[in-house]
Amino acid sequence: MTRATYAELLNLLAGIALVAAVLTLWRRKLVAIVRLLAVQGAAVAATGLVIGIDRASVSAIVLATLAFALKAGVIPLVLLRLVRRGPDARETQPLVNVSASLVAAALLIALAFASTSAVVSLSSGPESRVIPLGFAIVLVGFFSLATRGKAPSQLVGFLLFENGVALVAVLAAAGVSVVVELGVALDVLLAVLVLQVLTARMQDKFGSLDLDQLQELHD
Amino acid sequence: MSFAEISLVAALATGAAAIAAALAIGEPRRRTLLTGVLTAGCGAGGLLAAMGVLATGRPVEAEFPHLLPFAGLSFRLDAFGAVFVLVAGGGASAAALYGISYTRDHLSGRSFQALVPAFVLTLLLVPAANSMSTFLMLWELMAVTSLLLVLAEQRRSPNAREAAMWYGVMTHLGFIALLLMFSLLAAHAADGSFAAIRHTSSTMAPALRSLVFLLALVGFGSKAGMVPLHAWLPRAHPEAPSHVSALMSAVMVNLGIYGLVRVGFGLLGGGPSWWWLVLLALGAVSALFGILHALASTDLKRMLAYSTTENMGLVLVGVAAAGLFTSTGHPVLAAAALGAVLLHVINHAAFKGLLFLAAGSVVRGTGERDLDQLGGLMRRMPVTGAMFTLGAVAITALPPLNGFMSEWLLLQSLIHGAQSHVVAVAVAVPVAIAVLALTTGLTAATFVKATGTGFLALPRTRAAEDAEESPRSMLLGMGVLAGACVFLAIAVGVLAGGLARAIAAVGGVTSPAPFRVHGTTVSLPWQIVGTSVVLGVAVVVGVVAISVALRVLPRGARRRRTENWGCGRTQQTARMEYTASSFAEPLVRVFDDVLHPELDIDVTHREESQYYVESISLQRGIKDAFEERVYRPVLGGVAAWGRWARQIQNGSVHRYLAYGFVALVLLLVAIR
Amino acid sequence: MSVTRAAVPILQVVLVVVAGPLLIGVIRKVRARLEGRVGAPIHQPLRDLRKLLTKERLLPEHASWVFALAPAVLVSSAVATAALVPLVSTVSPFAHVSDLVTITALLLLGTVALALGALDPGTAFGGMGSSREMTIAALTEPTLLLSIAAISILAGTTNLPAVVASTLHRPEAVISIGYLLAIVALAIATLAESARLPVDNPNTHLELTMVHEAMVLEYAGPDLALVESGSSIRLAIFLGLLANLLVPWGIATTPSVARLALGTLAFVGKISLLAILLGVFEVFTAKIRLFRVPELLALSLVLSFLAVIIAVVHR
Amino acid sequence: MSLFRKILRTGRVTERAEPATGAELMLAGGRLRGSVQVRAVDVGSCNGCELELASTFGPVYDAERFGVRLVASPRHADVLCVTGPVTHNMVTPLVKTYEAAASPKLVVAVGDCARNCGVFTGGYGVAGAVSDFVPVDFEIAGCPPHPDDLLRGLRRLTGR
Repeated sequence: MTRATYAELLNLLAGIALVAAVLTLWRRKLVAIVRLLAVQGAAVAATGLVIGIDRASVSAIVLATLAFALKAGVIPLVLLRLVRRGPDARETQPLVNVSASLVAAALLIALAFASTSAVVSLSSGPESRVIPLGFAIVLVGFFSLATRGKAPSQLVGFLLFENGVALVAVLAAAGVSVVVELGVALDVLLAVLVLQVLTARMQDKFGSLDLDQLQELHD
Repeated sequence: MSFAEISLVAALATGAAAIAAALAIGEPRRRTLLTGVLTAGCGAGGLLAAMGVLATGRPVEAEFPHLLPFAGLSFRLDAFGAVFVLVAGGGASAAALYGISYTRDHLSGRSFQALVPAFVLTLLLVPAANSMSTFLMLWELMAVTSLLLVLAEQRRSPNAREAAMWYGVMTHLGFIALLLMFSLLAAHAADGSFAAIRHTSSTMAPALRSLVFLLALVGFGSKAGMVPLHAWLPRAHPEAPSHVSALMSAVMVNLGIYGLVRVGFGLLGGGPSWWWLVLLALGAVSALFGILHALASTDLKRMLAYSTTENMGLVLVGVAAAGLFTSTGHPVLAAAALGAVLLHVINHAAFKGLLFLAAGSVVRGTGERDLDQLGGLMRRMPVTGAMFTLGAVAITALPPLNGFMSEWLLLQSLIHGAQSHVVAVAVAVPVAIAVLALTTGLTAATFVKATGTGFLALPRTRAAEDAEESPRSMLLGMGVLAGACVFLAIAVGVLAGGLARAIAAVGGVTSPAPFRVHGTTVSLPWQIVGTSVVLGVAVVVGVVAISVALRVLPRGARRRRTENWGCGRTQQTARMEYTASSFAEPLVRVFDDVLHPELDIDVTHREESQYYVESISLQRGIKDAFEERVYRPVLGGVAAWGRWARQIQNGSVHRYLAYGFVALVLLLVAIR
Repeated sequence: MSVTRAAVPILQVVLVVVAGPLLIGVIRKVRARLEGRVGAPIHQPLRDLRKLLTKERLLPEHASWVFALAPAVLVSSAVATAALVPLVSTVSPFAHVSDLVTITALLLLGTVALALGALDPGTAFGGMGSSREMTIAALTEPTLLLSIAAISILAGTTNLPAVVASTLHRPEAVISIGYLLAIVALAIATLAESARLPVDNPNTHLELTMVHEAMVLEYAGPDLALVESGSSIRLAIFLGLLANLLVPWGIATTPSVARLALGTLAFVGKISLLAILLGVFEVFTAKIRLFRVPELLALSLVLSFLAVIIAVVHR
Repeated sequence: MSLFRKILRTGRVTERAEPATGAELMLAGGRLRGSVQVRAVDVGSCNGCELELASTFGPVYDAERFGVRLVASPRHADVLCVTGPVTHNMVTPLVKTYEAAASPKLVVAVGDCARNCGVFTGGYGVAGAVSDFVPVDFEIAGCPPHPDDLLRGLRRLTGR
């Protein structure tokens, strides 16, 4: 493929990933949020795939495909089961209301672009120009991790964060580190499974996944 | 002697004559009449002088070495200052005409009548000051005269005293900042003249330059009502007599902008981009904060005052943009932004003056300032209503009136500036655009609220019901400014040359071809004129054509007046219609994170059962977040410090002697 | 040539004045079909307008000249916009003033005029409608201007014909993420500005859920005809603008009669396609609560902001 | 998507209408030909007529295809479909509604109650028939009238 289309493709995928992250702040339905996460995972993995194809490195392609299966397939499915088990299917009480968190997201994106300008100017490859988008995903993910009230949506926030890290890693190391990335993804999966068990326990104990109630237990 | 010089001298002479007349003439009616006319003449003179300077670009200079001890007075009115003199002159003449019959009844006193022309004179002279001492003296005079004018109605409105106190304190804090700033500048220069300062300012240490800029930001920002130094503005402006409010809100605040540009660009010759990013942030916050409070407030004049904060915020954004573009090497865009700034200063003076005069005429006609108590004035005060509507359309930046032109120019320069390759700019500017756009939208809502609930619909109180139209001279005063709004929209191209000279005169911003944004199809003066004329013609012709067309319809000739459709309700009263508060409620709710509306409802039940309600009273107050969060803690801290300081001196002579002794010892140690 | 060039604005105005009501007709038809009904013929709205023009003119007892003037201002601002924007052709005597900022301002003028007209009679519903309309309009402005800014940064100018032309020259620009985001944001803003679902329900009969309808409850006869056609013209302009920004192909770049005819056909085709899509979309969506609307608009704001930033960085 | 499948499965449910009879009466000088906006006014009905009126505009009878539309305000309406006997409380609203509509305007008395108080004749709450308060141009009989009759009546107004 030509350099122009290659760069455009990278932009498109990263952009989709970021938009998905923003949309998770907007939607209230947990199921929809998890679907968005799947979309984002797909986009991130696809980025790795594209880079692999561009580099024509078989290992990268294979690992990217694995990552795809993991990010767009396994993890979302596990989460969906978790949500379906849960009593309340919507994110009811985010600590910051939706409009405000969307505006905050806009500012975070601006911050991401402003702060990574040095990295962008470092190398002139098409990959490095997309890094700010990945960084923005990291920030947005962190934000929703910090401000969401329900355990599943916090999990999603954590996974958004992880996807962002993965994207940045893939772009920065231009595909080579898919191994590392896959490792990360794997232990994230592990973490998800553990958390699922925990939340299931919470579920059975307190009949809800509201973290504020845990707070009450504490004091 | 050039035309500009002659008319300037004439202006000063008539101004002095006005003061003399106010003091000399005994019979009140004649006093107000003559003073008003003379003051208007003084303003007109200033207007002509400014036009002369703008047309030729040749400055007017005057030196009076011995008038003031040590420093002397030195004046130099260049094209940049002339823009502000233009504004001051125009605004002053309109306000003075308006004042003739506005002040006749209860403000015809000698002192008040004499203070107005004095205030006008300071407004005309401040932009002409050419040395530190001259500038500070005139600045202080301006502050004091306006302060006294704010106090003029203290007997009638109890808030006036408190407002005056806020104003006095804050304006003097600002003055201290300016004093420090100028002393820092002058310390490095041969003497206090601006020329000398400009000459040496580039050799100052960067840190010092930044300190100077920040001090200027505080001093001039507080005058321009910049958040968080705005607290005095929504208090003082509404409390002054309306034509004085118009002068303060339309003219005096601009001088804050004048000072900031003069120091930032002229004396310091621009600076690093972080200065301007700070200014950009402050300007954007001022714009948004101001308009949100304007939206939420139902007091007509307070609303207008807050909207002044908003407009100054927009202007500050423009100044900041100009600075950013200069520091990142886009002189052309910088020129465009500065042009937008000057144009908006002129436009804002026109429509804000008009709106304040109209508000004054409402207050005079009804004795009410609260929009929730007004309504239906369009049919009782038709001229005032039409004037206010015109002003509202202009301030909402709707085509084809003048407000649109300057906001268009500002947005253009920002949108093209967003293409900068400096990331800081590329990220900051879109935020500014968003804020600007949101501000425009909220302005529309705010002034639909003001016009719609104040002048349209049914009168909500007796006061509004038996309102009567104001006398001729007041309408004339409004008419002048309304005419200015229309003229500035149609003939804005006429100003282009003058504005270009003004920008050139600032120094610090150098642009090969002012107003020409290369690499794009925007070539501003041409297009502004084109736009304004095309849109004006299109809309007006369209409206006329349609109205005529409707008449030739089979049944279009006459309308049948019918009762409002109230869903068949047997009786409808004004209590059923939306009030200003209810109009603004949805937006207030959207922005409650910023406004923190406090709602208290108390329901009194009948004694027989709690299910029967005697009465329900609902109170909604909106406090200024900055006063709550910033001012109160600071004032509290100061008070605590004062209490602590009191312990030091308890009146015992021994302790005072001890202080002296300790001081002496320390001194000896120090100089050892 | 110059004759046809001068004819372009007139052509466009005539086109939108006729096509606007037809769009409404198409949307209603699509909805009717999906609801299992036959529905009124597509030209029904034109019939309604013709009839309304022959009816009596009413003036509520407390209303002033504002009420009487508002519809005229609404229509003439919409018509002026239609003359400015490149719908059929990018060449027109007004090409140099046809710029995105101006367009938004002109449309806002219409909104404000109608809002004032609604407040004038002093009825409860009029006030309610105009308050809600201004709320939505105020919150939509930033999205409009930012998405516009994004597009104009990509094209290097805010002049609409130039933007469309540049898209014609660089078709690959359309698939760039920045451009797409800007278009999506603009689409959301369009829904909000032209009072369609999910922001406002154009054919509700329940006053308390009304936004735009509540404002026009007092208008009757010819004045109502003006209001209706004014809002339909606005819809046509918005859809046409959206279409020409997304797929400008077919628009006339030279003022020859043949190209203009082609451009007209292309324009009609595009907007009717969009109208059908809109109809389908409206069947599948419900109106969201008034206080959820800000969230939707905040989302569109973020999207447009993202578009601007991407446009700046990846230009 | 399930909704979409449903739509496809359902298809068109509107019944075929008999062709327009040549003998339409053209009220208001035929100025309402092809476009009639209806405002329903319930002045005390038992809601039987409302149900029928609603189903007339529903999918099965679909009056809209003949250019008839229900509107939210008498200002927008050409025809007031008045249902029920006029109760004391509804006299003023009825008259106000009539006043509020712009001429040419027609009043259609829908159902027997509207025509002649029907079963409610002489009821203590009943002030009289519709024609006692506003000029009635056209009547549709039945208690309640069948949607077919309503459709036929409305079609005679639009002339289609």
